[in-house]
Amino acid sequence: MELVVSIGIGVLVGSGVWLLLRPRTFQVVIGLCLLSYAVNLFIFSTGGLRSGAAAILAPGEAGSLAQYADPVPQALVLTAIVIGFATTALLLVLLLAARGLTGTDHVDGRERGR
Amino acid sequence: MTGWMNHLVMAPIVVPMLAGSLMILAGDRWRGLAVALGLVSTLALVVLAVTMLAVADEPVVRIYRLGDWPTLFGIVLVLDRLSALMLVLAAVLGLSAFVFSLARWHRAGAHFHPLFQFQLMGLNGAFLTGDLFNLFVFFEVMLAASYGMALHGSGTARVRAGLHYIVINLLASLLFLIGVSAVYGIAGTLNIADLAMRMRDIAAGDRAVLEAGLAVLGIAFLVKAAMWPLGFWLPGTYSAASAPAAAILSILSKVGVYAILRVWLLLFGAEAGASAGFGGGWLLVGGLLTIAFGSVAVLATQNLSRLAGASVLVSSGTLLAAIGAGQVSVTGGALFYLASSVLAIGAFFLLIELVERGREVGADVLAVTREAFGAGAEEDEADAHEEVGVAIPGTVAILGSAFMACAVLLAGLPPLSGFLAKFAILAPLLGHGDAGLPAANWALLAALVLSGLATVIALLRAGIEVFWASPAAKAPRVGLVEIAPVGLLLALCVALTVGAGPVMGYMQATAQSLHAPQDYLGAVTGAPARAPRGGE
Amino acid sequence: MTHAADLPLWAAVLVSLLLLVGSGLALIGSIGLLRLRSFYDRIHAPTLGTTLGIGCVLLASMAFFSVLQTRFVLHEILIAVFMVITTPVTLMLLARAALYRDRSEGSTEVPTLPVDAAQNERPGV
Amino acid sequence: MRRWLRYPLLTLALLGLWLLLNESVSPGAFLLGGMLALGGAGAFAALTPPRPRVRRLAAVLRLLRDVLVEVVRSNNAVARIILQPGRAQGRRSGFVLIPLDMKNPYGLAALTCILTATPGTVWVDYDAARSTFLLHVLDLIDEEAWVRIVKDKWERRLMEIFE
Amino acid sequence: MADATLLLILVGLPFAGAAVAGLMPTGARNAASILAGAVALAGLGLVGAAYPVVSEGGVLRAEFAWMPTLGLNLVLRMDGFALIFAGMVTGIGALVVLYARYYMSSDDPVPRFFSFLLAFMGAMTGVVVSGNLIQLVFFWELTSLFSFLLIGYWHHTAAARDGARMALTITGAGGLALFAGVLVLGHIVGSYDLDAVLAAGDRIREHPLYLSALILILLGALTKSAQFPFHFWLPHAMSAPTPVSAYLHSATLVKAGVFLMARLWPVLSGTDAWILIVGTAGLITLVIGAFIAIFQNDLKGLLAYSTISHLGLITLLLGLNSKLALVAAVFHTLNHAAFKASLFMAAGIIDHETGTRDIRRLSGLNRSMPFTSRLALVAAAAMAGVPLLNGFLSKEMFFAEALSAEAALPGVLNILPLAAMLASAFAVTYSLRFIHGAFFGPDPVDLPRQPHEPVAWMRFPVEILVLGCIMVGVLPAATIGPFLDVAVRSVLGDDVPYYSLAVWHGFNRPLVMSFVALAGGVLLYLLLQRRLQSGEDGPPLIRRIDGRRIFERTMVFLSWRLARRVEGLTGTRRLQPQLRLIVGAAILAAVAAVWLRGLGPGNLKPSPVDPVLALIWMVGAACALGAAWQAKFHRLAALILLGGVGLVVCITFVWFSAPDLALTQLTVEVVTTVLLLLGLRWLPKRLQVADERGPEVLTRTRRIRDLTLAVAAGGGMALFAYAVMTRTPPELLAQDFLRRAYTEGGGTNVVNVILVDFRGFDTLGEIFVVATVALVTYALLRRFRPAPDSVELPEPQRDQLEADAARMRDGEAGRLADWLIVPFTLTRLIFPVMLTVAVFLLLRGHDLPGGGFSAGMVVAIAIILQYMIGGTDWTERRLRLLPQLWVGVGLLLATGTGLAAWFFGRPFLTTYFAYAELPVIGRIPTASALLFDIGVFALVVGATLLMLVALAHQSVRGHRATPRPPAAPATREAARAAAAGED
Amino acid sequence: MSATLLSWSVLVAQFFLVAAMGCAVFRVLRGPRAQDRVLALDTLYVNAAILVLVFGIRTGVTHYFEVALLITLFGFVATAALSKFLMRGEVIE
Ligand code: NA
Ligand code: NA
Repeated sequence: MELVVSIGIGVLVGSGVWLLLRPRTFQVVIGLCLLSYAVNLFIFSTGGLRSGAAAILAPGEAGSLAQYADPVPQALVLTAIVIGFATTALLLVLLLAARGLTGTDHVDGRERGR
Repeated sequence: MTGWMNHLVMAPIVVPMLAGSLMILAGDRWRGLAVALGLVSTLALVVLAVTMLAVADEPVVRIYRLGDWPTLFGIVLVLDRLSALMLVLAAVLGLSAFVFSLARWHRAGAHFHPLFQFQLMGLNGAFLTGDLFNLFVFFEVMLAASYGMALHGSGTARVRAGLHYIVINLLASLLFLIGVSAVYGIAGTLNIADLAMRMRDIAAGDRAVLEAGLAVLGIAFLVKAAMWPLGFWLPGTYSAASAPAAAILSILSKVGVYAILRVWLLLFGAEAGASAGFGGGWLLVGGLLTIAFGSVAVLATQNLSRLAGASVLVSSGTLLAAIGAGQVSVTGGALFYLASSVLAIGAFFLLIELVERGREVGADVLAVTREAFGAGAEEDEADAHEEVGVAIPGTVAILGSAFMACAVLLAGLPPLSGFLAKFAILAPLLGHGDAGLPAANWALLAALVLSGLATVIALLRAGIEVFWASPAAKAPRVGLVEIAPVGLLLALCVALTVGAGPVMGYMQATAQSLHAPQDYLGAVTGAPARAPRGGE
Repeated sequence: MTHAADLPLWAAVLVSLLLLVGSGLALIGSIGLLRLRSFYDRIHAPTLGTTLGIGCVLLASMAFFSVLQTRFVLHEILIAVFMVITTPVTLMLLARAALYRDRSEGSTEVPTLPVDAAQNERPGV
Repeated sequence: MRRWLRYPLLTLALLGLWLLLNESVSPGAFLLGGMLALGGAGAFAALTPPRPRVRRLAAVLRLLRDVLVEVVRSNNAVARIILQPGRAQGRRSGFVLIPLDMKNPYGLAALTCILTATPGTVWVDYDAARSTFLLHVLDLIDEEAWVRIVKDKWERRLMEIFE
Repeated sequence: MADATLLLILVGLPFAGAAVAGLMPTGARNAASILAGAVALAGLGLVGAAYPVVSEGGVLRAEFAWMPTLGLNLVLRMDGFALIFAGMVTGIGALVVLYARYYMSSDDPVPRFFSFLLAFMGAMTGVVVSGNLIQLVFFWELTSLFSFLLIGYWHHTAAARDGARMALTITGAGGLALFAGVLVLGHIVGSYDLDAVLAAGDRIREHPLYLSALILILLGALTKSAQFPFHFWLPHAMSAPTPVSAYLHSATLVKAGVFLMARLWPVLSGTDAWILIVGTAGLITLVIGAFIAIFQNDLKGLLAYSTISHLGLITLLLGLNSKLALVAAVFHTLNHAAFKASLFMAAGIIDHETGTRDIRRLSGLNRSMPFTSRLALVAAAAMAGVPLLNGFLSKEMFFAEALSAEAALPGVLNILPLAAMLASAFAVTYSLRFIHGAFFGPDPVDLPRQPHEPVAWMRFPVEILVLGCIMVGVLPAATIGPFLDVAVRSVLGDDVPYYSLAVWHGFNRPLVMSFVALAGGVLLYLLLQRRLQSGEDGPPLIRRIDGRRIFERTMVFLSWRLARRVEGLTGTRRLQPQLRLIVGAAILAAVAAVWLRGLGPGNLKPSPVDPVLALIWMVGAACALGAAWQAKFHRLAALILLGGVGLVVCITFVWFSAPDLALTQLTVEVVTTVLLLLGLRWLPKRLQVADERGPEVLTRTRRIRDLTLAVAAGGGMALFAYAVMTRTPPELLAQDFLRRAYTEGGGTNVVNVILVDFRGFDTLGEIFVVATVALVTYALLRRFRPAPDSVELPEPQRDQLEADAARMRDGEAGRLADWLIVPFTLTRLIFPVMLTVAVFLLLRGHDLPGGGFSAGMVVAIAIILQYMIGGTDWTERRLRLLPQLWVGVGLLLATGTGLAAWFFGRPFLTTYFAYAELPVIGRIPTASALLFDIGVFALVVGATLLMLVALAHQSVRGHRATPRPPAAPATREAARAAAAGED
Repeated sequence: MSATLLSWSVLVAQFFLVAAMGCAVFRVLRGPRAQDRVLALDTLYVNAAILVLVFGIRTGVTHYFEVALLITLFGFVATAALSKFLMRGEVIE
């Protein structure tokens, strides 16, 4: 399973980096979204991949790693997702503002060579 | 440390937190309330920070266990000399920028006040936290607010630069996350001190992965610290920002430096086993290259704001190189330099706006957008153009003196602290000996001297252009609330110069505890466990 | 699937059947998405999945958990209800969007707008 | 309070939703669920919806049964069309413009749900001025037949319930 | 008076005076000059007070801690050498103040002038009494700074600005070199204390870094003293007011370099390097300066080059490696100060009275200003080395040294006596030119002003100085003798060689040389006179070598063109290269780290591949690659594919036991999609244009490079992720979290307990991030201005409006409400359902998947759905949302929950939980964490709405601004009315 | 026996559903028109919801139910927004 998820992360990072390096703002936004998915998965995976072991305890129980998946990376991912969402929103609005003020959707606010 | 004193460590985060939240409720409609709250908060932060500086200047490292959880389990705040120092700098800069903004900038866009408070909160949190992931969170708070600061007032230049700033920082944040989670995956902890304790015992096969993660983390820090070639975003962003925003932003790049100081010295100190000294050479070389590039950038511009931005690069490079040298006393000097350059650059950014106001380039300062919709101006823009301040007598002379002081500070010339700061780095670096000097020391010596020269040349050119060459420039209208913060910051530089001895003593003590962090590690990892509590 | 070991065989057969039918329908629907030639044909295909497809799987889930936990597990009904009230919104908007896009491009495949009689009588418009 | 009680059916449905979500029929769940349902109905009321009137619950149940049957039947039919391309050669799909007598929005909504839930038919457009709606049918044998099916099988019964 | 007090006052008083003068009103000419004069005289008095001790061989010394740990203390130290310099600084300072009082026009802001002058005086005094080399550098740079201000005093003229800038650039740069040199010296000696350094001569000269230190220090000294090749700044500094020239460029500033070389002479001299550098520089400067001086048409220019030459003479003496030469150097320093200051003042008087300084225009002033003429004559004679004047004596010593040094010197310097004689002859020539040109000959014609004698007080300083020249020249041993002795003794210690300050040493070779030089000089003047009177400015042969032009060109090239070029090459302002660098750096950093250690296998066995998940990820990969492929021209497709990726990620979270993540991911997914769609409305339609980009080859290269980077990043990250996943540390923090979650955190959903309790501080920070971003977004959108091509209604809407207009009668109900009836009805029904689900997720979060964040997102989605279907106006007429209130309340609730712990004496965010028994309902958990989570919930609702609604409002603004198609003016309004009228 | 039967049928069902997702993604990639892509995304959402339900049966854990619930209740908002965008050129008017 680790292999599948690693390759998945790799593909997301590759696509994300490719888009990140494109000149159009929208491409960059999509690229950052892909990268942020990849990073979220990566954070998530650092605790190990376990199926059917959601860290939801039976009431009154003191859990242990033998039964449950590592909850820490999950908590970290949640924070990362939220922050990623917020900043994506900001970037989007900013690129709209940039497009409005500069008249172009090039990341540099001017077409190349102009 | 009992009772209310106990919560002192937390206060620099809570105060702006509350103030900012209340300001949101007040909205832009009751701006007077927001101003009052802001004043109370920024003043309180200065008082708190100074108190904490006093408290921190002893071997005891104070920790604050959030949620009353044991230290290695929950998140801890740690107050040591370094964090206290950074708090003071942030608070002073915050107060200055805030007061400055009251003249007119705070009305140049929506929600300036809460954003400003959150900026301070993010900074303070980043300086206090002892947890790597929490550091990420506060970096984000700080960055999110800094986006607002950088974009405050809007306008083409800001938006264009802001876009770069945000994209680059988003990428850097992702790198940060990759690094932090790799640390958790390999070392199983997020507490920096705990991680430092575990560094020695990392299995040989895992060490490569951990170090790779930390290297990626380091890249994230270095992007914020604007090391060459990762910091090209900085001059553009800072120069496009409004004056108070740029002033407060100027400490942001130092947060990257702070993070490196804190994390790098803790994790890769002598205790780190096989990892000791990891990447130090890169810091040194990178720092030198940053100084070189910053100096070139200083020379290559005639725009004062951009020049100031380039000076930030120089100062970042100086700090990185000095830290990379890996000697206790050089680090002490670097800390002195840090304090001096933060104050100086802050003052300079504020000053630039006042200086340029007299030159009629201030016409586009507010960069108010044309209403394309034809729906008429938004209400907060109505008063944006009003003249601020009165032509106080001798304004030009005051501005000129302040400019001179800033120039002297940035170039590292006497008589102000900039000179002492460079000396404080170089003297221990060169040390005393019968043999020659290593090439790296020569390089740093040359870099500091030549960057000073570059700054002299550039500022001379700019200053003469602004103050001497313009035909009978009409005195800019400058409010007292605008010049006073500049004065405050410069006065602190004077204080640094006069009180260099005690200040340097503090810095050396800080450097010593950074390089031999037993107090820190002991306080964090050996703190008393949580008393039983809770329900049933 | 150790947790399913105590399931009575009849339940296992029932659940298996429902699962296969449900997912099979969903698959057929998606295949339809590929095979049908025009958009207006394709728009019908996924409905297999959104109706009986998901319905069967929901039944399977209800049966499975009810038997496994020896209590009535009914909350799957909610999904069915939600599917029924949300799908029309999407499909309507989508179909109408397609219709307008095709119309404005002058496609002959779609009916033109019925023009108001009164409007027609007025000359010069 | 009166505003909240204007939609008793919705309130009940929301209570049911709450109980199903919590999988509990404890008094606590009822109490909290009831309060939430009232609040939900209030929120609904804030959107100023037209007043729904549902009569003849028995008719509703019968209708539901017929819809279920129809769903299964048309699932089968459409699955065949997809899987047997040979048979589809003679198949013709197309639009049917259907005149409606029903005006009640809830009735219309229910009609849409039914038509959407039965594979092979999709509600495309509605013209309030002419009271017609446009239907797309996957297997269009006879336009008139479709008009009749919709009007007799569904519209009439929905009008009984909602108008 | 105690040493410390005396020295502190000596140094501090001028600065204090400067501050006071600086605060005086612009017109306070008298007050300022009285103050300045008083300060200078007081300084002179203090120097005099120190004399008794110093003359006995004593040293006044005071030390104040400054940065003691780094060996930098404020050490004030006055020995004989410092004393005569201090005396010169204050004494000539007092005379200059007096002179300036009458020289400066009342139109100038004179207090500022005196303020700078006093500050300079302080700095100069600081230099000479520094007992610590770093401190010396400190004052040294201050002299550069204040001289800059003084030179640029008349900054309305370009010459003053350029001169000032050049002076500061050169001397400032030299000062920085000196700083470096002193640091290296400190490395060698282990101390910056002057006494320690002076005691470590052998150690210094034998140290491998001696040469480095020497060169750096000499760079400082030679630039300051305007030695070749750094001499060119000095003539341009003549654009300063003449009192400044008299003070800085004869007596003080330029003497600082000489002072430093003499000060460090005992430890630095005596090596070949010293002789070569100092001697050569001095020799060349001596000759060239004198030669150029002859051809200056400006009186001050002539004096400036003469100063350069004399400084060269002194430098040469210092470079001769002989103690007697040092004595001569010190002696000549004093002499030169006296006659040069007086000459400058005389030149100033001429300028002041006639309005010009051009020797060619001046003539016969002897008649109109006889007194000044006599004074200048004497001073010039001293400068030319005429017997019975002070200049003669030191020149005589110089000749003697030149002769005796001859044999011991390296090759270049062997022409020394000849060069000395030549330079002396030149000196005679230019002195003659000065006097003869200005004072003799026919009456002047066409002068700007009618010349007459200046006021007596303006002449008084000149008189004093000239008197000094004569006194020393006639009675050297009685007048200057003791002082010179004290000075020399403090440099050389008890090892002072015998020297005689007699006027007559018999008929010897130096005397012959003097007379030859005098005769030669006169002859040369006679030969050149005609040429000079009409000639153009500047010397023959080397006129083309204009130091200033070279300097300016070099500066422009180095500090501007080259810098810009280098910045362009080593930096970028474009985003893509920056991102490339960051990604590349991250990859390199990680690869380097792994490379150094080597990577072994992990300690976890990878679990077997589940084919279903592998297939799901094939779908996910297809989506990701598709998105990368489509994002340029098919944005909507890319957005949809992004949704596909999100879904696959969500399923992966489900697969690996993270229901909370899946829920959150899903809601975020939806909101992001809506958000991006809202944004797409304002982006231009992007159509494929064939030649949009540059040449095909370039494009392909760029793409291949980016592709390589992308593949490297992807591959690297995959490997890295695999490496981390297959490793687990022996003790994981998680173990504790699982163990305590229920017993101490009071919740069974461990992830949620971590979020709201164990690591609640992260969450608190996170919601502040969200709030901040929402505020920023809002602020940015307040100023939003769409691109012109996006202002009007989107194309589909225009089409539909036209179509509707074409087929409808005017005023008939529009179509918007019609066709939306069904979705309208359904989405309104869904609204309370979604809210209920939100509450459900919120309340159960602590125990089961859910929580404040996903609940908040659900509410936001529910409201956005109403916006989508009902439109902005419709929705906002019905729902009063007040997103900012939600944000504020949310933040306060979360923060307040944290603060509440303070009232129980617990740290911030300490949670409390208990089970409460309630009638009917039974036992329910009450945890403060729930309150915190509600804060999160409120914040998320508010922030999300704030962003989305602010964005949506742009469309409303757009609609208001867009003129409708003329055929259907009322259609949309009617539609809205119809929609609203359904109530 | 029950376990074997169920595990096979769950496996087959999952394969069906992933294949269905594959078909949908193919349609997203292929287009040809935007409406096809949106329709395919809607299908993708539904298939994913079913997959999550089946996964619930596979693991015997009910925690994933809410995920499926949310997909059906909220996934449609995304596709509705996309459709609205197609139709009107803007999502919120
Ligand atoms: Na791991
Ligand atoms: Na249907």
